[in-house]
Amino acid sequence: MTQPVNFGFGEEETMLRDSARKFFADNLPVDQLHAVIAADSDPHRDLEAGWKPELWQQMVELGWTMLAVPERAGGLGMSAAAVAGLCEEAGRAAFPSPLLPTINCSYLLAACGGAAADAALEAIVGGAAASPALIDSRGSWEEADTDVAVVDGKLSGTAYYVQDAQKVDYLLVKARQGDALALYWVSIDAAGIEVHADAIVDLSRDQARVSFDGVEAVEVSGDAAAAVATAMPAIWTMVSADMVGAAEWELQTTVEYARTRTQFEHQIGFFQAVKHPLVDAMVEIDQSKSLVYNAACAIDSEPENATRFAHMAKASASDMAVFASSRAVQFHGGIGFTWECFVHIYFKRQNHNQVLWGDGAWHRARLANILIGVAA
Amino acid sequence: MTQPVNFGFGEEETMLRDSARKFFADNLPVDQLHAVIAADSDPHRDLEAGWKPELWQQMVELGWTMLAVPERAGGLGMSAAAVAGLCEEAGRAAFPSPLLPTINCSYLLAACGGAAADAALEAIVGGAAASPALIDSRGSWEEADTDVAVVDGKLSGTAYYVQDAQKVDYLLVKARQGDALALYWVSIDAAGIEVHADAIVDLSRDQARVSFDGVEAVEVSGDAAAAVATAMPAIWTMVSADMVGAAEWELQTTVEYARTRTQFEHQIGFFQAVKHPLVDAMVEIDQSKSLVYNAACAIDSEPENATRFAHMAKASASDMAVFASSRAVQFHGGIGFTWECFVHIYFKRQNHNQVLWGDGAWHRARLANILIGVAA
Amino acid sequence: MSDTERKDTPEQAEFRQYCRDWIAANAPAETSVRLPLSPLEIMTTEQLDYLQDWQKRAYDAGLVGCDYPVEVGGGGRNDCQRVANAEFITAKTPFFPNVIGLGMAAPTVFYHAQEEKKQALLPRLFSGEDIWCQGFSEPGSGSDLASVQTFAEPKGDKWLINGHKVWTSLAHFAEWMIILLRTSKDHKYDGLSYFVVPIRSALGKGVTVRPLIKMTGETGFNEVIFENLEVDDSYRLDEVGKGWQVAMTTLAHERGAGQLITPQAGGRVQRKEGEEESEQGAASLIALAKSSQRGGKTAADDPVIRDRIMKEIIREEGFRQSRRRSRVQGLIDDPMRIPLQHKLRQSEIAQDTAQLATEIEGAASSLYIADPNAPAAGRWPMAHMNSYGFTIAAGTSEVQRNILGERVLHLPKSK
Amino acid sequence: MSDTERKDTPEQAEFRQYCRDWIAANAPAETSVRLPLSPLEIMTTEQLDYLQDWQKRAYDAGLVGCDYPVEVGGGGRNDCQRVANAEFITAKTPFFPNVIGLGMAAPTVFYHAQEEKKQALLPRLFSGEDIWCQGFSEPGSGSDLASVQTFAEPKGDKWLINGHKVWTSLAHFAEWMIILLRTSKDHKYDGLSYFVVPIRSALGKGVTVRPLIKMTGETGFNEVIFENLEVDDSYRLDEVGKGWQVAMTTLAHERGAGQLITPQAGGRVQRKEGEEESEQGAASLIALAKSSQRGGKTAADDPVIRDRIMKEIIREEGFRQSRRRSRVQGLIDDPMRIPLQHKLRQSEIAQDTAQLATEIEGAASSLYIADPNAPAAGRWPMAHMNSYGFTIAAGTSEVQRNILGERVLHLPKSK
Repeated sequence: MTQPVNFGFGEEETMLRDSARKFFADNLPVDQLHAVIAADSDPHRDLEAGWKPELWQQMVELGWTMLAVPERAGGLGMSAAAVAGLCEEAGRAAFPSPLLPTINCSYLLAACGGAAADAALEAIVGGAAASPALIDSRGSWEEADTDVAVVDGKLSGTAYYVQDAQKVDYLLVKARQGDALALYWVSIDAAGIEVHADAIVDLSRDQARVSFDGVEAVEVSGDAAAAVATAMPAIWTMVSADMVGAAEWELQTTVEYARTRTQFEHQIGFFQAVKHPLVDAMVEIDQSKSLVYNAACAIDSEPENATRFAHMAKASASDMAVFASSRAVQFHGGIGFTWECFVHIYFKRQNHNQVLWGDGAWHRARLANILIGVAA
Repeated sequence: MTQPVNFGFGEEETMLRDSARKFFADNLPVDQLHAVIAADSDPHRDLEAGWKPELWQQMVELGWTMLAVPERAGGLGMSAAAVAGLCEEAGRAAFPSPLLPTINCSYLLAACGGAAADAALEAIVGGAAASPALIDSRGSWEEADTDVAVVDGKLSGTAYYVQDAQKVDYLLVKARQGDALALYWVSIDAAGIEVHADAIVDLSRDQARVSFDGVEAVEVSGDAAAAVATAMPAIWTMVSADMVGAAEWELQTTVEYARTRTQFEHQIGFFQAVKHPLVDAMVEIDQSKSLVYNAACAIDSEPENATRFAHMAKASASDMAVFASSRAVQFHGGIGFTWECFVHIYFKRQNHNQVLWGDGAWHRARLANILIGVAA
Repeated sequence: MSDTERKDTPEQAEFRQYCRDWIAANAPAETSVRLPLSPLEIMTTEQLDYLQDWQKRAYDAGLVGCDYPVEVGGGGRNDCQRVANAEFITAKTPFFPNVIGLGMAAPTVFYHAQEEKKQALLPRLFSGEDIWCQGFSEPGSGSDLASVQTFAEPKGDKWLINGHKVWTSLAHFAEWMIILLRTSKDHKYDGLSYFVVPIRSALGKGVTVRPLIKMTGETGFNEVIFENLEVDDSYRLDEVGKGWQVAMTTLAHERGAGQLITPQAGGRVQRKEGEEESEQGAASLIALAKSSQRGGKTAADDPVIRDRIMKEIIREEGFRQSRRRSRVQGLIDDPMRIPLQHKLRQSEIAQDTAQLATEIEGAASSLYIADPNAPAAGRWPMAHMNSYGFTIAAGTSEVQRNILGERVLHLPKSK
Repeated sequence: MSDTERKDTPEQAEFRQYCRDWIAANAPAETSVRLPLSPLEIMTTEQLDYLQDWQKRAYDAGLVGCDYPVEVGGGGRNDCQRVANAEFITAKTPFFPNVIGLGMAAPTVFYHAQEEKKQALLPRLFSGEDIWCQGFSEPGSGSDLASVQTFAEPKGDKWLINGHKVWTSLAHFAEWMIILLRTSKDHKYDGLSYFVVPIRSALGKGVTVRPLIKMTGETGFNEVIFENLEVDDSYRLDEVGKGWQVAMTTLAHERGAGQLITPQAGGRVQRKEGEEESEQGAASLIALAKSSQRGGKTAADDPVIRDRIMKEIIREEGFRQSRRRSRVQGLIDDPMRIPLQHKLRQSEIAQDTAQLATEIEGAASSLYIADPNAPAAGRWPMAHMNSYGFTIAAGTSEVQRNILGERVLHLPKSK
């Protein structure tokens, strides 16, 4: 299969992206965002999730959470390219919501197939938010890794690094079941579930350890490894899209500052020590953005290459996000180091994004296994 | 054991270093050097070694080749710190001579011990130049690696990457002898030896494959692995010293150019795009220089740490040399890309130095084995 | 991903079929002549003759200069050159030798010369019978092109030229040179004028062409010395003092940002099928690593090397995908943002890739092209050195970053 | 590698023994007070009281300010402060709290204030009874210090101060501030004057001190607002319009390049023995990597991570050895070359080390200091953010590179 020249990003996708950009800009501009998520600067503050549930409700009504749900389950079945456009805008807004985990669940459930999985997808179509609970205490979701097991038909154990757990209605849990690995769909309010919020750096998300103590849940796949492998390229691509959007905000905001801030009788953007690293950030952003849409387009029309292209996207975006965030703080100078400057929100989201679902070196190692072969 | 605060680099070492600097500057300034080694630009030119044997003779007479020879063998037994000072100056001059391989042989032979090795050292004291022939076809000198074997008491096989083979009188050959590894001392004119000069990039050195066909030679060590392990920190340190000197030449020459070359109504050193990378080169040079004298001083007075500190020196110097050379060419602009500009001599020597006796990543991997332990 | 996906006009569709047929019947067969890697590296008259013959035939068939008016030797077509180019590239034909003529001199002459000169010069330029070269850089004028000092002094209705141009590719084969000259020392930009100069006929009579030797030991570039060369005023393009504006036309077309599409034919060189793109690309590092040894094991098994190779492969793929994205309306904000990165990115990826290749080779990277045992025939140390040509020439990487910072990010000018 | 290897003068030798004996008998015992990592991070009055008591006792014993003349409260000794410092450091005593007073205010006051003011201010500065802070940076004046706008307007024999200073460490505890003020808008450098200002007594009466919150969520720095604060002319140092020159004295001593040695005592904080140097250093990355998981194996077994840790360890060792080399006559050309790299190098190594630590931690680097499961108690993400304080404050890395390029490499000034 080959990709369409335009990444499958045509008029419809452009309209969706533009309306998302407008929605986020109108409803939660960065000053209001700061008021919502950064009102309390104390690292020991209460672990309440800072977000606007009413905006999330509007997003659901706009149909954004059913974009990635197949039509067979009542979703819109839109392309990964379209979804990437939405995620890029959410990243640009550093928007606090369960959008990314819900989309991730859509891809995982779509990969499961079967009536139970489709019923779960229908819950998402119906407005439910969900988050994957795949990761073990060591940060791994690969192969047989999970700290949740099925005992007497019920889930027991702990899932780690569950994103936006305080904002979702359901969890999609990877659990060991004898020799097999299964995925389970469960309401977060189910008896036996406890959500232990993590105290994290990122202010635009919440994260939790979720413990399961004899929890009844619905099996949606008896082959978790296959479903995860199928969905992973989309999960990597969407978080990369988020990083691209966030980095573009960092770039434009820093450029704007460099055009207005004056030192030594020059706008600081006059100095090549500022100008050239900003150019480098732009070049890295453009590389990552191109790789994101290439990966998205591969998911849509060249699935045999989706994994390799998604590795490239996340590897590129991870390194790019760290660099762009670093320069955004540095070139804002003293003010950039303060809580009142909005840059820290993005710095923290980007450093979180970087380590979500594998960092740059991790993805390069996996890519090398594909392109070179596993090392002797 | 602890190191003296001043790296053991006192008045005597300073005097030696200063006189070496003067000798090289007086006798082979860079324009004359270019005339000696770069007269013919054709990559397919004859493989004659370009050097001034009469200057080498003077260096021998100045005693520089016996600096690293122990007093028991008639040498001066000076400190590695002193020898590093000399090597730094040879690097600054990109001096074509068998100085480095001869010094390397001194350290190897000193590590052998025994009468035969001391006799070989006496040949060096007597003015002979020598080069180690330790490396196999894959570029490795480690453990049992060698493509030379002792058959019926005679050397047969091939040694690769022998430095300055066309300038030396003797070779110090690593050979497999049954289950053991031995070092042999042999005249380069011995029957059965053929020197096949390599066509190399570096104009300031020559290099060869040397084939042995039933060559009679003197065994100077029956435990080559031990002797090599003992001498290697000095070998790494001295080539690193060469790189530091060469890089300082590159820095100063480029700085001088940046102070005189004018574009856009400014000396180009005005522009931070030139100024700041030159500062970065300086900082890298200083780091490497400090690590070189630290390693040298460890060889002299803290041998238990010599290996780790020499790994640090060569790792640092290798990356530094590539960077400093790169910026020297780039900031000389169009002229820096020509044969007539002297910079290419240093660029080529530095890129050769980089891969001699292990590059940066190789040394870091070895250092990690010491500091972290061998990876599981 | 083929250009045919675009909607051809009727004229283009018809012309496309014509090109396809003509190329199928007339493209040069494989040759024993070892073709250079680019037109700028033509070294022998044998190479030149072969490529000139090809350009002439393509021109005579109407596939070169097809969008220029008939009066100046063009084909009088509308937006058809890109069609011919696409077909040449698909067919992997050899390139045209008169690359500076077609890409830079032709549009400049077309927009700025007198009608009579256009008619005299352009047909032989399009046909490749006259090779052209460019006289812009000087020893004292690299990044700062407007500081050129080669002087044209008025002498009756002629000009007397004295000075020194460098980095003039193809000058040893060239009939004509486009040249930026100083006609006044009082004004930097407004003191420049632009000429076309016949240099082959003046060799030994005011013009000396000497090869410049690159740090690799190769030749290819030249320096051209002018000593009291007399040139007729009719060879001036546009007005006295307007040289900088004319040069902008040249540079815009050099960067592919000009109005006229440069005729381009394939790029077949003497290699095996399918090797073209990757031979010096990052992907070829994998094969190199598989055949190189590091620290007692195959370099391709060294995780640090693997990581670095992947970095370059990712950059290269990103570069490719960015070129693709630059044509997708919905995924770009500023249309110049990606195109202006092209030169910077390509040259720096090439440099870092070549540098990494020498590290993969390890000790064997000391061996150069004349050594029979050199890995990849010594190509990588040479590519490493040649990469500085790309990061320096046609706007250094430092100048590229200024351009991007100023034109795309709208930061204040550094100079 | 101890200072005792240097040849002491008879006075120094006697003083060294005195210091050693006194410290042995009087150094503060371990305390339940949790000491901060540096004097600039004193957060509680409990910490301050403990450290002030220690400084006062050391001063009373003659170990602080010992090279200043007796008339201004000093010890009247010759080059003895370094001896006391070395003994403090060897004994690992806690540091002195009045760090800005001792390091920057004291030499500035000493060289530029009226005799009467020196005698009034310096004894209580040395004793630590009066804490000092520094009012240089402003919201609009970071790198470009000479652009400060906080204005002092003459009013009889007093000055009326209005404006806004930021990044004033210790301002919430400080009695006095050294401050750079604008007294003329017509000249950039010559429009500056330098004062000492009593701020504690003016709190709520023209002076407001507010905490600045760092991106880490911590406080520690302050902003200080001046609204019509009246200050007597006798608090001016040196002449009106000479503020920039006075500030140079302050900055030279801040960088350790001034004539007077700053009293320094140890740096014991509330940690276990032997942990000091490496706790946030690159070497501690090894332990972190051994306890972190990456891609199904221990991070310490990942060759790419190993390579990167070694890079930072090598840089850190290089930094340490360069400091050592900076004092070896035979191995330096320009005596300022290494010292002027100190701040740039230290801050960038710390930043890259912290950044690498978060990558080693992987997903767990998301956990912050309040999370009980955070590796290394969340220290690394916090250190990563705090590292920008070091690459920005007291001359950004960009300004440091200018300084090095201009003062050491003698390249033309960029500004």
